[in-house]
Amino acid sequence: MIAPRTIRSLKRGLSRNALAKVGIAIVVVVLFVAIFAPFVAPDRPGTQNLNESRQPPIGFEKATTQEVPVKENGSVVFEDGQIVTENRTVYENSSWDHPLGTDGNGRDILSRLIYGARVSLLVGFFGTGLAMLVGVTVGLTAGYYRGKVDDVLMRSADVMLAFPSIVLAIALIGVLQDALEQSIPDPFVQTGVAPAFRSALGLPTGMPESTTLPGTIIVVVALVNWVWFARVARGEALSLREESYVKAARALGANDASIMFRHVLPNAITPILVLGTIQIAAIILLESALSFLGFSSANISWGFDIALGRQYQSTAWWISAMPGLAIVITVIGLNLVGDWLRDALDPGIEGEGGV
Amino acid sequence: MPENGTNRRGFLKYAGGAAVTASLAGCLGGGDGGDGTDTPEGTDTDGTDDGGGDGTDTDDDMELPDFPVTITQGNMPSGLDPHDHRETPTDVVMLHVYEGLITRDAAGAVQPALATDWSRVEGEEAAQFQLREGVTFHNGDTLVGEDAAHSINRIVDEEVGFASPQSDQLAGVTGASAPDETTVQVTLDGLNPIVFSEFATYCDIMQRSWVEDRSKSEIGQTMNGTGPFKLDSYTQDEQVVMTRYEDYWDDPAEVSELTFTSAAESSTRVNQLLQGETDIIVNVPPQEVNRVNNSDAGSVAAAPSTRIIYNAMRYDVEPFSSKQFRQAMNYAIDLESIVSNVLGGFGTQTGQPTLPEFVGHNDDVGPYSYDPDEAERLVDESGHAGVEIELNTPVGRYLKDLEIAQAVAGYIDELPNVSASVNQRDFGSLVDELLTGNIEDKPPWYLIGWGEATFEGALVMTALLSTDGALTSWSNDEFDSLLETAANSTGEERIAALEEANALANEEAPWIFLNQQYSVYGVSSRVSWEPRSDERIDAYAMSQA
Amino acid sequence: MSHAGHRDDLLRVEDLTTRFYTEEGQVNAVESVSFDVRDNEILGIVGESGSGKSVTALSAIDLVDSPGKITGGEVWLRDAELAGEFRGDKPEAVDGDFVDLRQLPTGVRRALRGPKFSMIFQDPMSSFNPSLTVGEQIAEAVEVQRRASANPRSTRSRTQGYGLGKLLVDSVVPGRKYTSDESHERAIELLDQVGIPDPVERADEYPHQFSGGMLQRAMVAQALAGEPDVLFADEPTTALDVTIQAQILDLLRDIQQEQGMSVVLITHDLGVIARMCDRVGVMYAGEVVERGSLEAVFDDPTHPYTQGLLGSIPDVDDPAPRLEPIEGNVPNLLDSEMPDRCYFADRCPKAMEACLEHPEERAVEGDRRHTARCVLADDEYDPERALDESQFEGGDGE
Amino acid sequence: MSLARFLIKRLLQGVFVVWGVVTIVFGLRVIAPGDPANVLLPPDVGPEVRQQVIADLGLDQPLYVQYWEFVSGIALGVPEGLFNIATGQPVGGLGLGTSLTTGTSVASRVGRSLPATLELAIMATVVAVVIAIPLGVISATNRYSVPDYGATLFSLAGISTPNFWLGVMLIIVLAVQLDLFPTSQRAIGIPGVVDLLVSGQLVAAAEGFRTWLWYITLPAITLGTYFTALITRLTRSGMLDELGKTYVRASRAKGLPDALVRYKHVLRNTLIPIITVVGLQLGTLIGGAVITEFVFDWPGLGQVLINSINSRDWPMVQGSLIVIAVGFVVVNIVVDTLYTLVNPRVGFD
Amino acid sequence: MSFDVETDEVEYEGSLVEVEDLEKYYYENDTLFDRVLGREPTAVRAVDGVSFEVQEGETLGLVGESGCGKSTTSETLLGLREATGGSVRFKGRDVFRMTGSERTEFRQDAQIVFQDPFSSLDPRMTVGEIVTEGLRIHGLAGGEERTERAKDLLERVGLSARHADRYPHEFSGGQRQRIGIARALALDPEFVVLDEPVSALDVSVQAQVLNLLEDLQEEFGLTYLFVAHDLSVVRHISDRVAVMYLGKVVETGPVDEIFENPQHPYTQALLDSVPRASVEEYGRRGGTLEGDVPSPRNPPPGCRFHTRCPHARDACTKELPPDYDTGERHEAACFRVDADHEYWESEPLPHASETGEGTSVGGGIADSSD
Repeated sequence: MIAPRTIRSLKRGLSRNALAKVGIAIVVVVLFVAIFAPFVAPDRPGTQNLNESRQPPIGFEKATTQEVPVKENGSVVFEDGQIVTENRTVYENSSWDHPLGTDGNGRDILSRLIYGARVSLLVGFFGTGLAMLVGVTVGLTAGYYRGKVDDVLMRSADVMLAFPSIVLAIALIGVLQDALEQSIPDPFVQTGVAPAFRSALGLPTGMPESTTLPGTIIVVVALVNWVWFARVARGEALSLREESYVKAARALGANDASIMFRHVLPNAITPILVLGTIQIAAIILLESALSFLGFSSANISWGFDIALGRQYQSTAWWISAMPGLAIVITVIGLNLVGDWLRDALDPGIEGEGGV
Repeated sequence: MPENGTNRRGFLKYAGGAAVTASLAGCLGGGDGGDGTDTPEGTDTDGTDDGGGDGTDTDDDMELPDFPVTITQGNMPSGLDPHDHRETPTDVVMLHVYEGLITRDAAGAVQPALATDWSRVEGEEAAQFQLREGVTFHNGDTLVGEDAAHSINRIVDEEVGFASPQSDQLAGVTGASAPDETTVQVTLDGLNPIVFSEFATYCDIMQRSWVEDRSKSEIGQTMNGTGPFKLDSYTQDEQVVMTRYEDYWDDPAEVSELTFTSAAESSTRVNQLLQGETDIIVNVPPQEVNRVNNSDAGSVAAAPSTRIIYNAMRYDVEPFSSKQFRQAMNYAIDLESIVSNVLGGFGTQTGQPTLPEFVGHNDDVGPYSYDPDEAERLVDESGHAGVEIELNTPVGRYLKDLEIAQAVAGYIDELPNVSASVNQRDFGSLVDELLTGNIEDKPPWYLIGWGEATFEGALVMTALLSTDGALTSWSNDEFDSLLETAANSTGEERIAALEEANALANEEAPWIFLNQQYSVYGVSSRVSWEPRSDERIDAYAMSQA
Repeated sequence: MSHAGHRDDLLRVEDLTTRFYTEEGQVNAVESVSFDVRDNEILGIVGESGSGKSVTALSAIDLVDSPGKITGGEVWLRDAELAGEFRGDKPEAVDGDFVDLRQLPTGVRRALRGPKFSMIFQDPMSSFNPSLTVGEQIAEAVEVQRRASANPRSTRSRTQGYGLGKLLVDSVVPGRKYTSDESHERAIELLDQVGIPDPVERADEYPHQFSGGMLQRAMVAQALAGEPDVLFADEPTTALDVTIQAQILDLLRDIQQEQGMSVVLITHDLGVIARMCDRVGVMYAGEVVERGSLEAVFDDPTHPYTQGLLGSIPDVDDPAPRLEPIEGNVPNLLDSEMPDRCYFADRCPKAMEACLEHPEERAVEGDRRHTARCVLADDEYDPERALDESQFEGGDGE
Repeated sequence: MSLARFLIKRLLQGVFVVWGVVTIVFGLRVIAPGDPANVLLPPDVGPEVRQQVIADLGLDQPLYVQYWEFVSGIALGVPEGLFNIATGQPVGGLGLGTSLTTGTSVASRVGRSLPATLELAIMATVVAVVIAIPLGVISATNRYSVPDYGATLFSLAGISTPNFWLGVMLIIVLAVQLDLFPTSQRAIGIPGVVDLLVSGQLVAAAEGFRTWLWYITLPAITLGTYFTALITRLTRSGMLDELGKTYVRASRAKGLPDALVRYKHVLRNTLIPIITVVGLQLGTLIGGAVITEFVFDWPGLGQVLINSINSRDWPMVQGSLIVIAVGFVVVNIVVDTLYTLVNPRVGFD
Repeated sequence: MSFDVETDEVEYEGSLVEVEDLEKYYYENDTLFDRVLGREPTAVRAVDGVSFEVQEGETLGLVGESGCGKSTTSETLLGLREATGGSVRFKGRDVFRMTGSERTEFRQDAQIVFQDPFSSLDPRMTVGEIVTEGLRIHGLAGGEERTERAKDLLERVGLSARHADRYPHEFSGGQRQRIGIARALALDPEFVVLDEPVSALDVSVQAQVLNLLEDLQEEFGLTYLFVAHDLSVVRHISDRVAVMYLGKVVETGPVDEIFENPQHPYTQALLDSVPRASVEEYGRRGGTLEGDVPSPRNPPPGCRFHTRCPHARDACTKELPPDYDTGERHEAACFRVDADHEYWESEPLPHASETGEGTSVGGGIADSSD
């Protein structure tokens, strides 16, 4: 249902906007990496190697002399209640096995980022989709029927807006717990394509057979963010219902449902999709914040890995830094695409939505 | 205290019938928040004689030094009512102001405190305490028997006070009365063999009139005890400031001003220590130990605690109903590497439910070895190959709990025929499930830590592994009967039964045996202090370095 | 090009060309347009939408914004003082009392807006700043002229000593304002002059509190603040109802006569032209296709477009049974789609083979005061030489 | 419509929203799993004690009674909150009840943490406005210049960076590595400084202020960055929009200098709609404050909320939610009023 | 206008469309909170008791300035807006009380063409879909047949059949208006409301569309209600004319009567104001009316026009003038028509030369949102 004119203005927007190309490239790369994670990840995201923990990324190798506890049988030794220590040269080696280093359990950060992209994007897309579904339904209904329906629906939206989204999300997670967690099988692994590919290249095999879909988070971010869609959809419906072609359809005898689906929704879709792009970014940020605060049930998530890295902030900065960079780059990409769509299609929704 | 300077050297194998019922929060490790843990101290090391400040023998006439100390825990006290909490951080604050009738030393031995003498009343189901004379509350009033009796009643009798969360800590105590100014008589509901052990752990004494003049919430905001420090100011969730109580019945403390603050984030605490903003911090994470030790600001002091970290596997659900599978889980993990790398050496590997310092530990039973091939074989043998399992773990309650859980799941996931993942849980909801008393409510596989301040292995096993245990995940007739035997016997026989039970537990592997947790403190170089064994940071025992 | 025009010429625009560089491509909005404005007259420029009439006005007073750009032409203004000033520095920009504004520095050009030129726009509501009072906005226009006459040099700088810092100081320090009380009083006078009742009160009202007609009056008042020599009125009544339109047209005429100024009236409405204008230029596709006196253009239209335009209008006094419209649609002005031939040829009922060549402006039957860009200016339509459809290369017109 | 009527109408709407908020918050507790008695009670108490506690909490009442008590408690500030644990002691103030974990008044707890959050939010807003508006103006008026590209990139990065990560990175670089700022926590705030000033202790006040600033710098930057980026963006695009309007051309036609047009006309009209966007986005700011407080261990409402959710202290959760939402509603009323006052286009309708 | 329509339900005879006392009020300040505050909602009297009839085969021109309610009238009489009072009878049946099947029939019989050629076509539908939408809604033709019909219709309105697959934005304003006309014709209606169908078009294109409309009327025997503000267009196309001012019809009559013998001062002023495109027009002053149209929120009492009327007298402020017959089917609502009216005795209003009257809220800016 994309009008050729829309495509033309999109192309035009792209040709004069170098940043939009960067944004599309970022989104494409992140999508590719997330979808084909079992092929591109250098290592299994969960594979630990406690002896290789906290390896720095390439380019950050160093050796320092440190006072470290002496260990026997893996445990520290006490002498007169004091820990026995010795001065030792500590090597922080990096290796191409772990180009972005390893985390506290010796897991490959790059592989975790790649699998983390899956969670972020799944939540981003499904959460946005759900929010869109709810918000657009409510918004179109309110805007089309106006009057009391509008009053009731929009006043409820006001109430939702009275909660900062992260606050409401936290409260809702407190209520829902992780009741809605889903495990999605990874088709590439299940069908054996990815393992065959990996063993052919000599990469470690045994990639996870499924991805955890944090259903609670998806529902919660949708419950928190539908309002933005409702506002935009309502605004569109309010103005579209006054368009002459809608009146003409009514004069031809079309009923409300048919007008909504044939005329109002298709013409409201552009701003909704533009908002959707921006909302994916916002929801990815929200998801990462919730994971960071420990409210997500996903095992691998950028926000969660940042939180894991915090305790190493004085010794292994990269554990926190890398997932954050992944978020920033992905969100920048999505925002650039959103800007491009908005500039090209001019739906006039500046300043809607947000984290 | 000088009257009963006890031997604090060595680790007392305390074998009495002390059965301090585990507290919910204290034992599962509640109340510490953040990544911190709530690590009781265990003095397996030789404590020094002046641990309690009793060794300083200060002259009363001596000018008292100006020596302010700040202690930073993971959490602030939930309130200041000594009878209305179940958390270690709150207890640590309380013990400086309120005292019990009797107390424990670092090794767990019962010592006199406000009572100088205690005994059972012959022929009656009662016990009697003789109060120390000349003890004054911080408001200047003298301690009398009525105060102590009221305090006991306030805990055990809902009518007198409120539904104190500590009432079960004085289980078997039905009430108290004060026959005279210096005597307190406690009535029991039977021949309670552990009554003094109970009183040595809980039962802070408050002034009756002071309590009765105040509302519940006022009591939660201010303090009036007999301890070596008196409250100066309290800002909820921010800080508690105390000053030395110069009329303390014992020598006044060397510490002149004592401030409690909190920082949930371990690195925050370390930074505060290094920047000289605080003097004692709890739970230094292993990766920060070097940073502390390499600095001039302070050093790390550590002690094994009485807490054991384990993974329970519910015996009534597949695949954990299979002994082979449970054993396989133990073989699958490289516990030594976990202790060494994840915990930075701050932990001891375990292979049985009883810690080495505890009564009933079987010295012949060691940890499982790391043998992934054997594990794979056993999984195949169990018939559960290909199973997917999920480890439920709290986050930030125990030292590196999540990292341990991830490491465990990571190792098991390495097995070609098992896949494992970690499910982070909100501590509150996890504990809810564990505490329903109904095994079906528990998750099939979870990580939890259990602290037992009594050094009594039997209590650990009864609570966690016996068929009727409050938090059990296992049921084994042979094991139950061994515990039964131990409960009805004493001495060598009892110990033998317990050791046998431990061996059986090792063989049957109801848990994945993990580590004994260590308490790791950061201590400023201006403070001289030894970690104690009983979760307590006792500022009275601190001196200027 | 000879500059010898009419002796009353005040402004002579010659070959003015303006292009817009849009995403669709280059738009030839104004294509080599020439016209002259005489003292104390109303010149009409008429054309359909997209004919380039508004851009022509904007180009003449140098108000074309990006992506538009004036790419050629000369704008000669009669101003002895300026001519004297630049005769030494820029002799090529001076011709007698006339100066070519296009060759003068930007600062000078801008300084002419107000005292020499002024402009009123189609939609008064969007032409006023919605968040300032009408009086304040008119007073600003007065103030800037007062300051200009007090210090002519500074008016030619970019900021005229006015920046963010000054704005902050003015808004923070009490009693400091850009506009003086004198300017405010003058603004009220102006409002009174354009027939706004209660000018003292209305000066303190905001644009949204005015009706469209009143606001257009205020717009006229604002345009008069600098006592301009030439007032460009761009569709000043299009947004108004017919009874209000009549009021504004009367006002414009009164003001023009009182002030003795010249007005360039741009409109699509031939009736408005007929009522107001002494001379007329008809624009089509960016060009002036015909110009001359009102009588010459209305009674003796030469260009088939002018003829068609006049034939398309239903007459309110005489309902003709059938209108005679111009077939086809108004072309867009994309450079890539502009043919080399006469732009009107594909709609023209009298197109001839000669029209395949783009026509120059020609005097109609030798009368230099009546010109048309059409071969018919000095030729007769001959069906023998008519263009047939096949000679247009793909001119679909849709 | 007069200002008073406008305010009354707006307040009525606010009351309605607050009622909705209270209802949602009540609903959250109702559908929340887990038994509040579990939070209060040790595991081994008998069923009769448990029943008693449940009765004391009012949880055995029909839902509508609970709802009524909850709402009326908040509306009328009745002395006995719904969650009145066994003390029988009245809890004054707002009827937000009593904490399950500490037994103290939720209202006072929440009230005490409010200043810390406000302080942080206000500082962040000040930082944002002071930086963003000049940046946006420079960017818009010098299009395609180096400062414009710089500001555009900054604002893009700013709205794309999760503030918790920014906070962690600031701590790692500025606090841990360079040791320029404390890693976390709050110094006694401005009120303390004011106290010192009032008592005439100028040196101490200056020192107090320095310490306060030292502590608040990183959290304020962390919280303010998104906002700064957003306002920069809005200012830039708003100015560009506004510059294309007819009145700008009309102003130039009447001879006004560019600078006057740009600052007196355009900037003013740009900032007016930004006020409403900023008002809407204050929710983001408050939400951001929750995370920032978590990262910096800042003793504000966010900490109370997160801690109480973790400890399942529902009265506290409810109390902090209500206070946050009400605060947001109040701020929005203020912003709306301000908008109406500075924008002559809209009357108080 | 004095109607002699029987109040009884009659068989359809006489006029095709009969509008009687049609009212459309909008209410402002009507939210819940306003009611809580006890505030009276403000009624905007867009259409305030309008009566006229359209006879089969004729074109009735409905003319007036912006905001007079002419477009609202046309949309309300088609049931596109809910009337707040009065009735509309189409073929004798009350439009507002139609049964389902009657309504379906009405929807086929009565159509509308809108002013704005850009907003009247759904940009996401092809021209073919747009034109045949009515057929689809009423299930009147299958896929193939519809396509054929679309092509026929397009050719009939002067477009090409190959345009059916294109989108509206590919067309110019005039062509789009033709598409809108084709859509209205698809259901073979009897009555078409033309709501300012040419006011957005350039004059050269406007003439094409007017010619087309005339051709179609002849070919299909259509009845038109032609709404416009442009008097010359109305004169050109109408058989009869109704002039509206501020929600009321002030004068109706045959087109030549209205234009050559206007009775109402407003009609006279309108005609005076129109600039004629001829040389004789030069220098003529047309501003006979002072001031602005008052706001429909607060219409003046008595004759709505008295605030601007050059002949207004005290009597005009007291009473609303009825419709006076002034000739054959020519009616005007002005006391001046009645030579015996007390109007002639009352004092002229002191309009003086003052404009404004402080009731300038409504304004004269042409907005089509009435």
